[in-house]
Amino acid sequence: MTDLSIARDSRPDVPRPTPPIRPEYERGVAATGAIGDVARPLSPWEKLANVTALRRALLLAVVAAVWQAAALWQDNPLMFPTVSATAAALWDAVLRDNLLSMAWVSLSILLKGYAIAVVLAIGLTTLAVSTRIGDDLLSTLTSMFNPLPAIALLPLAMLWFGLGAVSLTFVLVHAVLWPLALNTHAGFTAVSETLRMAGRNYGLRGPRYVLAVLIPAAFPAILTGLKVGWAFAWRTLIAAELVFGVSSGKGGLGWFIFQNRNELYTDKVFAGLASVILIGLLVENVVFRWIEAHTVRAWGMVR
Amino acid sequence: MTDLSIARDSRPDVPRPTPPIRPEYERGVAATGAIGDVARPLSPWEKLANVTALRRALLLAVVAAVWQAAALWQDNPLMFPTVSATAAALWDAVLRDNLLSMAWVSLSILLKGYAIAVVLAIGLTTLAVSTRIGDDLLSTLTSMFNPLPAIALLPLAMLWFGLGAVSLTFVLVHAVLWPLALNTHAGFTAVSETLRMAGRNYGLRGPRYVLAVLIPAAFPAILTGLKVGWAFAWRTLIAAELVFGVSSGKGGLGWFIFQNRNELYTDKVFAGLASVILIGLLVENVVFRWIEAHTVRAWGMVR
Amino acid sequence: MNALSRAAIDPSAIAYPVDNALPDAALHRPLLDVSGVTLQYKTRDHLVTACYRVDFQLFQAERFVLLGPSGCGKSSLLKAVGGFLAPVEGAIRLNGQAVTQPGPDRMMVFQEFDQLPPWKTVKQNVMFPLLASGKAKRREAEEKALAAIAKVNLSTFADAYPHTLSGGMKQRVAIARAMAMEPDILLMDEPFAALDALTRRKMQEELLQLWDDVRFTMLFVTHSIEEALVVGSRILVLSPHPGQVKAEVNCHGFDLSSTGSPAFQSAARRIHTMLFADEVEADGVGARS
Amino acid sequence: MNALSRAAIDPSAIAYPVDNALPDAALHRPLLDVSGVTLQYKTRDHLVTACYRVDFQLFQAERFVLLGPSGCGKSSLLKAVGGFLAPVEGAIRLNGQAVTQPGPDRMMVFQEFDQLPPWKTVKQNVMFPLLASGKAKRREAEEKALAAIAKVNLSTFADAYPHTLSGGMKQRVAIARAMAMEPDILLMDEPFAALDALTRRKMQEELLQLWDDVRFTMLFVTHSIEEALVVGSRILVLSPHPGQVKAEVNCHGFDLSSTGSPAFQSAARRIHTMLFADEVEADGVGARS
Amino acid sequence: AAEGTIRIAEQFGLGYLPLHVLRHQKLIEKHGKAQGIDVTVDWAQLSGGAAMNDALLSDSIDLGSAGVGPMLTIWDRTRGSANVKSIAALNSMPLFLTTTNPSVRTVKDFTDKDKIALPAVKVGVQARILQIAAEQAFGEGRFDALDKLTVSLPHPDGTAALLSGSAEITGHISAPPFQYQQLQDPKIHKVFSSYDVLGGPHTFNLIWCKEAFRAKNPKTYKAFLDALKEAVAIINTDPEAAADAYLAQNKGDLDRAFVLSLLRDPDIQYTVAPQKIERFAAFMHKVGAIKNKPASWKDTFFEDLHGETGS
Ligand SMILES: Nc1ncnc2c1ncn2[C@@H]1O[C@H](COP(=O)(O)OP(=O)(O)OP(=O)(O)O)[C@@H](O)[C@H]1O
Ligand SMILES: Nc1ncnc2c1ncn2[C@@H]1O[C@H](COP(=O)(O)OP(=O)(O)OP(=O)(O)O)[C@@H](O)[C@H]1O
Ligand SMILES: [Mg+2]
Ligand SMILES: [Mg+2]
Repeated sequence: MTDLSIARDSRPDVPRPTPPIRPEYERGVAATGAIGDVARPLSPWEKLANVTALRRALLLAVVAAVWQAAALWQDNPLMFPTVSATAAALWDAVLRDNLLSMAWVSLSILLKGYAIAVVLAIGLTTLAVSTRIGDDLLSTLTSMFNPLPAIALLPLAMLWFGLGAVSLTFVLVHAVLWPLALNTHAGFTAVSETLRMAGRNYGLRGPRYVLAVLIPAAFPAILTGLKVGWAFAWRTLIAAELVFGVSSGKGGLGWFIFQNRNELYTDKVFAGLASVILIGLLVENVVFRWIEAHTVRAWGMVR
Repeated sequence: MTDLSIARDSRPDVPRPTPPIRPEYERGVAATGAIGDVARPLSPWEKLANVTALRRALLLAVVAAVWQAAALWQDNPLMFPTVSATAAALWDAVLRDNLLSMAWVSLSILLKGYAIAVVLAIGLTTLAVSTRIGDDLLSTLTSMFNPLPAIALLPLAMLWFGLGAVSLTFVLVHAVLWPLALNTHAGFTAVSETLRMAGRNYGLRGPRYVLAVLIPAAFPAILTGLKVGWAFAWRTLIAAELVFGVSSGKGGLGWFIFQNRNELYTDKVFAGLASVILIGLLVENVVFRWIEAHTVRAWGMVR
Repeated sequence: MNALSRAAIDPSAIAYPVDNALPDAALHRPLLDVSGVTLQYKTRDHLVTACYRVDFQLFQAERFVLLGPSGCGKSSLLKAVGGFLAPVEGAIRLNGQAVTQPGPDRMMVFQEFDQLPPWKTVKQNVMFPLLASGKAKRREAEEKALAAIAKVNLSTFADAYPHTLSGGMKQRVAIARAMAMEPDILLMDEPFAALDALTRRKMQEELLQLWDDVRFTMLFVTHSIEEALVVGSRILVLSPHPGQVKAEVNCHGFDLSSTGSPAFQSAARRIHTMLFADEVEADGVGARS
Repeated sequence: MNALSRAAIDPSAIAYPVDNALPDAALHRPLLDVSGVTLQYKTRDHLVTACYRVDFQLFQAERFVLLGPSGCGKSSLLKAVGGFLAPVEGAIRLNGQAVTQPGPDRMMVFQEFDQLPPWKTVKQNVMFPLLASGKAKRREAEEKALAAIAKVNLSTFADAYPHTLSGGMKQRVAIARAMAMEPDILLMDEPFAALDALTRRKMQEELLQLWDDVRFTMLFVTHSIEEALVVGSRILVLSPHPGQVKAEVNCHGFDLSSTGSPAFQSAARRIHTMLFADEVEADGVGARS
Repeated sequence: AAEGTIRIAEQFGLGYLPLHVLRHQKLIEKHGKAQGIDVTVDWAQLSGGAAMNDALLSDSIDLGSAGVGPMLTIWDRTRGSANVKSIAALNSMPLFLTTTNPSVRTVKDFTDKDKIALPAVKVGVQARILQIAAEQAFGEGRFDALDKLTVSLPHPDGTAALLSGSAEITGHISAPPFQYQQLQDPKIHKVFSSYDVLGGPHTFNLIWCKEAFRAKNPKTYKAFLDALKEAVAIINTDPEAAADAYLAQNKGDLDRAFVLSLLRDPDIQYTVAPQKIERFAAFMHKVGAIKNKPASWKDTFFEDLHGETGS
């Protein structure tokens, strides 16, 4: 044990503040049963700023304004129509071109492909965390197939599934499966060792372990995968509908866009894209936000 | 404090094992300076199974064998050539069609777009974690633009950047930016509160804080984003090259695929795709594995 | 109510209360047999030996304490018994069977605060192992969980998520979770380290009470000599890193009421000397293999 | 070498060693002024009050201890002083300025084990705040880091990554990190809870030694009354959840050598009674607002 | 672009042979010299009419080449603004409807089990020709009778599907050379040629630009037009040289004899004068694909060729 006095003498040049000696006290403790929210009230402006929907709506308005200004400045309606022209075309397309039912066709196929991909991704990653060869398999398949564009699968899809919705679903599954599996797997491997051990301590193994421990523990990563997968499902669907979508006369949004692009109705093309954007905003701000609020945010897993 | 004897009497029916009383002992402690690796030696078979490269090579061989068998069984070389035909076409394309230099053209554009997207994604997410409006901006922009296919940006890209590499780069940035930003942002928000506080305790703020704390702490998620982004850069590049075609005589892999598809050289089309796959495997198993081994794995952040 | 005010009891006068003793065979076959166990971690550029040729036996209903300086491999040993870590040398046998994997027969309380699944409320957390291991149906599990939560004084927080709890509260949930399981073997890694004196004492009481009811076998890690004497019936003293067995000491004679007694004090002093004899000269706690 | 063997000293005979006293003004303006501070957490469906109208002052070079039962808001108070948590009521002033954000003038040792950036080795971890705050250049930081690491007996683990350390070792790295910074104010949240008796004593010694060299101001959270008496110069006793001030007690008279003395024992008993008086009747540690 | 540079986009296929020839033989440069300017030519390859029009409208290229449909579309949409018009036609070629279904002799024989592949359902040239044929077969106004059988597939994929007989594709309308490759297979036969449907040879591909380009670069424009005319002349007089140019441009190892046989096919004609544009435009106007109906083919052409006899 070091002698304090020696150390003290060794640094005589440093000023050595010494705290004052204060009286002791004891206090009664107040009953606190009814402590409510003592937060300071917010100003109306702060309250408004706290409404996420409002802030985002404003942001959208700014984006729209920038678009409108850029389009007016470019003055090339055949390449870059204004917001107002797009909105008019959108309205027109809803009324006369059945845009809503086209969007529904796309959406329903998309949801089917998405659901299949989610199931496959969970299965594949379960395999990957359970066995080493499964891990190799996932990593190899992902790095092989993930970079392949949907168009490359076209001949194979036709060969195996013919034309129509099944092929489209196949291509969608390809679009969603790999990024989702990558995210899910990364999420699984990042689960804390202690949580893993706790789960295995309960006697959980295999699929039950994955379901009850890994999936919720990796949920933030899985959610990201779902978001990325969702976006890429759209990207792929629109590109693939050009090829597969209209075999039975029922075109989707992709077809609508393609057709109007071919006929140089650029405002309608933008209207089609705008509906993709609107659906994206809706899904992000309603579906994914709701899931987030009731899972990872409620659990304190993300800020 | 509960009286143990009462509790004891209250459950007289349960057998109450009592441990034996054993002698105490003391022991000398051996010098342990030179304890080496006392692991049991592995059998040669186990050793082989431990070589990841070997296991993955085997897996690739299996995939190739399945492909070959399926192709032979389908017997439809116009739609689904065999591995051997593809390999021959690949070899031929390397020797006579300058496949390597085409791959290089694609790769260099891809790397440029990728790099720009990474910088933008980091910037955008830094903004998103620093300010609430930045968060709204990222979330809104991502949900708006992520679902848009590259083809939708084509007219705009041409309008702003003309035909050629710049437009391709723009489309690539679009492909990589959003998923990467999504992953990075999710990673940032999942950083543990304690680590955040530790970082801020050092007086780190703004970009320094992001760079020194958030990025390494969220690195597993960022790495996933980089992998997904890499894959989608390829998907997009190949699809976009088909549409943009070539200007000034320098085509990439996508163009090679398109050209050969037009001339019904399906084996060469597959050779083009195979080179995408090979590059994917190489990047995954060399570049990303190396990064992983020296970061998240060394840090014990993933298993 | 508190130990300081209790009268001292001569520990040598206390023996096990033998009421419904089991047949001899069960008594004389150890439940858990750890023999010559060396544990190592391989990191990228180092090989760390956590403990070296450790042997000890646990008989049924023993409260066995691992005591040793920080980093001597206590947690590692516990993990090995839990089935999470395979020994590179030696063997761990449970009822004569080598331990190869974890299981709900050996409930573990970990040292880390992040052992509670964050997606489950306090109550769900306590119910989780009961349901997962099939030990109880939902209704029964809920009852047991609420009882255990009450024991650790967290009833008002039954529906709170772990991230809203303080460090000590989290540890108490983990303790409740393990106690609700009434397991055959309870593995506890410094469960009371984050608790204040009173809460700690209450937890110790509850634990001993439960032991007396259920007579589980317990392997308990602590760094507090006093706690070892109170909670344990036998103490294994480990040397500093890499941990080796230094001694085994009986302490079934002490309970919560003995802490003030001279016998207790002298036992504490004896173990203290045992543990830290080398340190006085070497003044170093860690040494790397 | 160990406290048990030391002779008892009358605490009333010990006063601050006043050698180079500062001018009066600095002495009589508190460095840190916490007045009427209420801390609350809003969760999705609850509002949790962590502590209620807490006041205390810290003068320069004081070693101020927060003592209270688990969940009474000690960590929350420390976080508020650290600038991580804004009070919903009352104010925290540092040198007369309201605390609004964290800073390297108030180095914090957290209660959780995951406070070490996992991507930095032990040495890098200790150097990190020195470099980040610009307090030292690389060379100097390395020297200071190695010295601090040696003080916490982890020299052999200087190049190990945190995930390869035991719980107690991680806490020691955090302590080294804070001590290497030689900050004006040191905020420590149960830093020694995961340490065995000897290591803990050594850490306490090092901390007091450093204090004597640097004369930083310290706000220290512990749940051990003995530790509070040894480490602190003044103790704030908090009531159970939600924490309110019960008393302030002086203890500058005790140091590491006094633990055996009757004065120490009686001070410990006094605080014990203060802390747990209500519990005896209520037998409940937590109550939710 | 300043006078002296010209950016031309071409596509794959025999239809663009005049462009291949003038590129291969550097005819634009040659005719530029005759005008007294040094012309630098930037060549780009794009993959379809829509991309072509996008590139043209965004000023990424000066001259775009594709089928009749895209030309009429952009002419219609830019009337009164950019005023895109044709410079010249490139060729007249027949488009065949081919099928693997032996029971199909006329378009009336297709049943719901059949699928007809074409590059763009409802909007492409191929789709228009099928619509005209359907109207002829099923009666006035019933032009969309077969649309429900059609499937969008790029030429190569459609061809592969038809040749391999494995997908449910039984019919295909593509373009040379795919349709000729298909007909070499004995299982595949021709249902109609577009020449029968439209009543004679018709223009398939054209090349066009904005009015502003022609106005600002009269010399370059003239150099191009002269070069094109010379290229067409070369093709018609020296097929061997044309075939070499084609093979050089398309690098692939297509059979030279096959190319030559196509060049010698009387159905395949290379001429700068348009044929049956008016018939086509009238149909597109009728079905609402274009809003303006050209009174004569001359409305859609710059006046340089107004002296030719077109239709
Ligand atoms: N995952 C790991 N990888 C590498 N080394 C490790 C790992 N976990 C522990 N160690 C090393 O093993 C030794 C023993 O660690 P262990 O956690 O068992 O100690 P402990 O006795 O529980 O200490 P404490 O009382 O501080 O918790 C330490 O030297 C530590 O560095
Ligand atoms: N992030 C949070 N969200 C909601 N409530 C919280 C949060 N952190 C702490 N609390 C609540 O605040 C109260 C005080 O917590 P705090 O961590 O300050 O206690 P403590 O005195 O440090 O306890 P311990 O000694 O167990 O660490 C507790 O009731 C706890 O439930
Ligand atoms: Mg431990
Ligand atoms: Mg705390």
